[in-house]
Amino acid sequence: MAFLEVRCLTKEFYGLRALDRVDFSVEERKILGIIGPNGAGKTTLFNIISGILRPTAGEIQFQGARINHLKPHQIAMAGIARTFQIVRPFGNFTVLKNVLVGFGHRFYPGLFSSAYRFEKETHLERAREILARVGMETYQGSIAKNLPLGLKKHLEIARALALDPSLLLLDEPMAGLQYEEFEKLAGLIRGLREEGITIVLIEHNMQVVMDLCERIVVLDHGVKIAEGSPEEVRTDPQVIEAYIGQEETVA
Amino acid sequence: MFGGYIITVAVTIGIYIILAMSLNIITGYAGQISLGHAAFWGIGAYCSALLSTRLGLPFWIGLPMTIAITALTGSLLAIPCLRVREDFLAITTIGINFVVQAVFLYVPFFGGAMGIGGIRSPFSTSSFFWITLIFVLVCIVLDRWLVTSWIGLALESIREDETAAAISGIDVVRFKVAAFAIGSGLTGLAGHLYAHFMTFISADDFGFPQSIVILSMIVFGGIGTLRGAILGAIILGVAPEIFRPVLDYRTLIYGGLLIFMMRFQPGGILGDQSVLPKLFRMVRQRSPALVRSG
Amino acid sequence: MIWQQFANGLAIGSVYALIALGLTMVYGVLRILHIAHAGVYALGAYVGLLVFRFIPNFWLALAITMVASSFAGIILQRYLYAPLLALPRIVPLIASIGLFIAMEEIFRLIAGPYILAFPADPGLGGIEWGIVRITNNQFLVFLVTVSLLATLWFVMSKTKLGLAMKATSQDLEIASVMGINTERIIATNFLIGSALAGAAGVLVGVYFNSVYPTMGSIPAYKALAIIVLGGLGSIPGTVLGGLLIGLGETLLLGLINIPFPRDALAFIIMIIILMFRPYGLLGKE
Amino acid sequence: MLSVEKVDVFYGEFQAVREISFQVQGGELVTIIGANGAGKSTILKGLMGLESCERGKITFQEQDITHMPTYQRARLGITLVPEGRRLFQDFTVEQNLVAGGYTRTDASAVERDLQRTYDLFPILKERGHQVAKTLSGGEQQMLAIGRALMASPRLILMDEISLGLMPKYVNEVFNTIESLHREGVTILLVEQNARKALAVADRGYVLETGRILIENEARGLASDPRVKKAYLGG
Repeated sequence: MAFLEVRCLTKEFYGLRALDRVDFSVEERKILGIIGPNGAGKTTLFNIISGILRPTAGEIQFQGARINHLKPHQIAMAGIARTFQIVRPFGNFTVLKNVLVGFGHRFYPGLFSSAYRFEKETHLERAREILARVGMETYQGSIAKNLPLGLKKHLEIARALALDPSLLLLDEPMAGLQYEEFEKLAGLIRGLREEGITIVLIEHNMQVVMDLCERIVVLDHGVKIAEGSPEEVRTDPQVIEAYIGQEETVA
Repeated sequence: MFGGYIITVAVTIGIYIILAMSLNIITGYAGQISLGHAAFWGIGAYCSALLSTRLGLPFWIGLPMTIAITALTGSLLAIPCLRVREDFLAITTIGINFVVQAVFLYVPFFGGAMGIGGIRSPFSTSSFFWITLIFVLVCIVLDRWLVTSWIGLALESIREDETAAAISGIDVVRFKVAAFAIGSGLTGLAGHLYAHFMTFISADDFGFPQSIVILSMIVFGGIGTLRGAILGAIILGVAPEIFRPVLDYRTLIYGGLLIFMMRFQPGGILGDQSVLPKLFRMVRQRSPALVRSG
Repeated sequence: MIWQQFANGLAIGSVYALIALGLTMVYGVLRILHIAHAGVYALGAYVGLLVFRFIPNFWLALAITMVASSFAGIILQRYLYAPLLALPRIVPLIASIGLFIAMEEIFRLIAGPYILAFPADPGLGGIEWGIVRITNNQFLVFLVTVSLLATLWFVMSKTKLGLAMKATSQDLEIASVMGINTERIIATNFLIGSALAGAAGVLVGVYFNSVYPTMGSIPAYKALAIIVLGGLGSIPGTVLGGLLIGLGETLLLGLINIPFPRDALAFIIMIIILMFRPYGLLGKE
Repeated sequence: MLSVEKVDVFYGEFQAVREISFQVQGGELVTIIGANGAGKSTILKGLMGLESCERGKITFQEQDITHMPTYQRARLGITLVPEGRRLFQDFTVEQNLVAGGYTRTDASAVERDLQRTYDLFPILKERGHQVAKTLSGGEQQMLAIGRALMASPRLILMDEISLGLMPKYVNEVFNTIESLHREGVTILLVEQNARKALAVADRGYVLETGRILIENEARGLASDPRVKKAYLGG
């Protein structure tokens, strides 16, 4: 049984198919890359897995249970965390408070536990640990909206990690970062996998995808056009066409 | 101890503080703009008045019942508000205000245009002042508890970004309803105090202009902060009394004040970005240095 | 009887539409709830009455009022709203409410709290048509609103200015890429909307033969219900919403005689419709 | 015709482009290629005045336009085919095209260009009275290009026009670009689809995280191993 299994997933907007019968699965403790040109439906796929959008048809199974009818917060509780392509931290919160929001998932559902103080030292301690994990322990008092883009992206990962996820969906974590930051973030992602978190990664930077992922799924116009190891995908003529256009036109 | 006039003003301001705090929970913390807050206040007051005059319930028994009923009605009225966002929400809440007021005015059960009179208060005017003061303090404690609890964190996350809050495990619908329930529960308290202090209420007391007054208080003081809600309620509560000598220009000054504030100090006088808190922070940062050098 | 109520409802509804149109136009380009619009409406009634007292000619009063109120609208846009656009939306909203309160007070202080008569007779005469009698004043309201709405329709759908206005409300940035001076278009929106509100003020003043400081209060909020009903920013939706509310109020109260205040009905209709269409009748997500 | 000297453009609070310099000569088809997030769209927005240039200088036909408002740039003859098309969704196809020719006063020339656009994209004529949002992705893209052409521009800025298009539409759109180029229209093309862009362009710039990495003739870039590496990591 695969850890996450997506079957025949279809999403239509106003009659247009953003996703067309997409199938794939992820094994536990693996990193799956999802690539494809703009408009291929990658972010839509994440929005469906995380419950923000409802699929038109198809099914998603997570650890053997069907999750495609759940609300976003229920999916988050089930252990699926995500980041956004266009970062959306809680702008007026401090960095530490952003992480605490994610950490609160174990207290929100209970009528009494949700009335407890969130600024307990044990909670703060755990939040600081998570910040240290993404290398942001010195920024805990900064207001999130004032951070540079690179740190906002790290902060989103920290907030996601506070959910104690077993599956992490990263939507273009490298976009907008400087080259120097790529290696650091790639190291972090590898480390998370070592700790037992399964990762699905949307990324445009090919170098990063090829280095990090065991398997890659290629989407184009909502259709899965290829799946395989980085080497297989890189030499796939359909992928080359979808990505940089037909070879022969350059003649 | 004080003159009757002063006490009346003080009790009114105390009730306004509770109202401003309750709206601050819905609009300031949870980010759900409500332009119909007076409706919830009215529900509290009418509920309290009916319990007192029809069932003859004493003050302290009517109080918890009023709070509970108002909180329940508030969360029911929040249901149409969950379907709509931003400006649609703002106007829907105006609509709720007009409809609720119309019900009070036209349904004979609520006394119609005559309102409800003869609500008996067990307290003298001056002890009412102390009771109001105690309730204000209790509300302040409650508010402090709320913002430091997981509920408060969830509400503020929803204000910042609903989607991001949802993927962080927050049940947005439940917490929005909770904000309306807590907020209108407090207006229930304010309504109970008001009904028993005035001993007579009518639908005119809870119209849309009152909602604007309450909203102006929290915007004036600095939306989303407790100190702003309190100070806004005090200033805008005292203002009409101060301007009493220029009675004719009172409302004009009030309107002008709102324009002036929004134009030049849109964060409110105690909002984080405004002059006074900045000055305060500056002084606090400098003063140790001054002490040392002196 | 029902046709008589129908005529009354249409007259009221078309005035509602006229007031709400300016509101929807402003919302369309700036996404601001311009409550003080109803202040411009009341201002129109007073200006019209003032002009009428000097020169008792209805049409001249109407024309001068429209010029004066459009002027007022542009001043509001330039000096009140323009500096507030980048701030949270509650800020221009409260400023607008503050301005509306202040305007009502100014009217009261200058003209007194009394109801002033506006006995203009445009010399049109009434019409009797079977059992339906359209009064002199109703006929006036129909004539003026229909011609104003027709003019607006012509400007919006047949002229380059209308094209630019619609383009600006759909995508301000891209409109400027097309060479449209979007700042001027925003000002034009205020100009037209305020002129319509001023005209509505004169019409209502004459229709009920009364002008008073708080005459804008009810229209201010009812117009909000109407534009939400129509789908915030949609011009045809607003006309539809105005007529629907005007007719709905008159028919429900006149025929069924439900024990409910006229002014809350608009909001009940609005809330019920919003439950099924959260973006209004002709609104878009 | 267009000269950009050491320009910095910010996108919100984030500096998307720094100290960027390049030129476009009259009649040229120049492309800027680079991965997502490299700052390509921001450059075009800066040229059009939709994002402000903090430093540097932009000249168009010997005129300094660095701080000119967008609509005045449009009146000088610059136009943009924006990313994501951004049609006036509630307008019909024809209204969109007419809006494109907003600044022009010569009605007969506008009518002529309308016919020319319809000749170029016959499908648009067929759909003339259909509302823009009901068009397919490819048709919308053609309409966006047509709308820009209606301004009879001296310089067209094209932003990611193959984005989200079916491959057959991609070919059609690029054929259109080539024929416009042959007619002498000056074009600055920003594209992720590097091969396609280089196949039609005269010259190209490769952008990487806000800086220009390489400048060369398009043919030279197409065979440059560094370009391939920047894209496919190999």
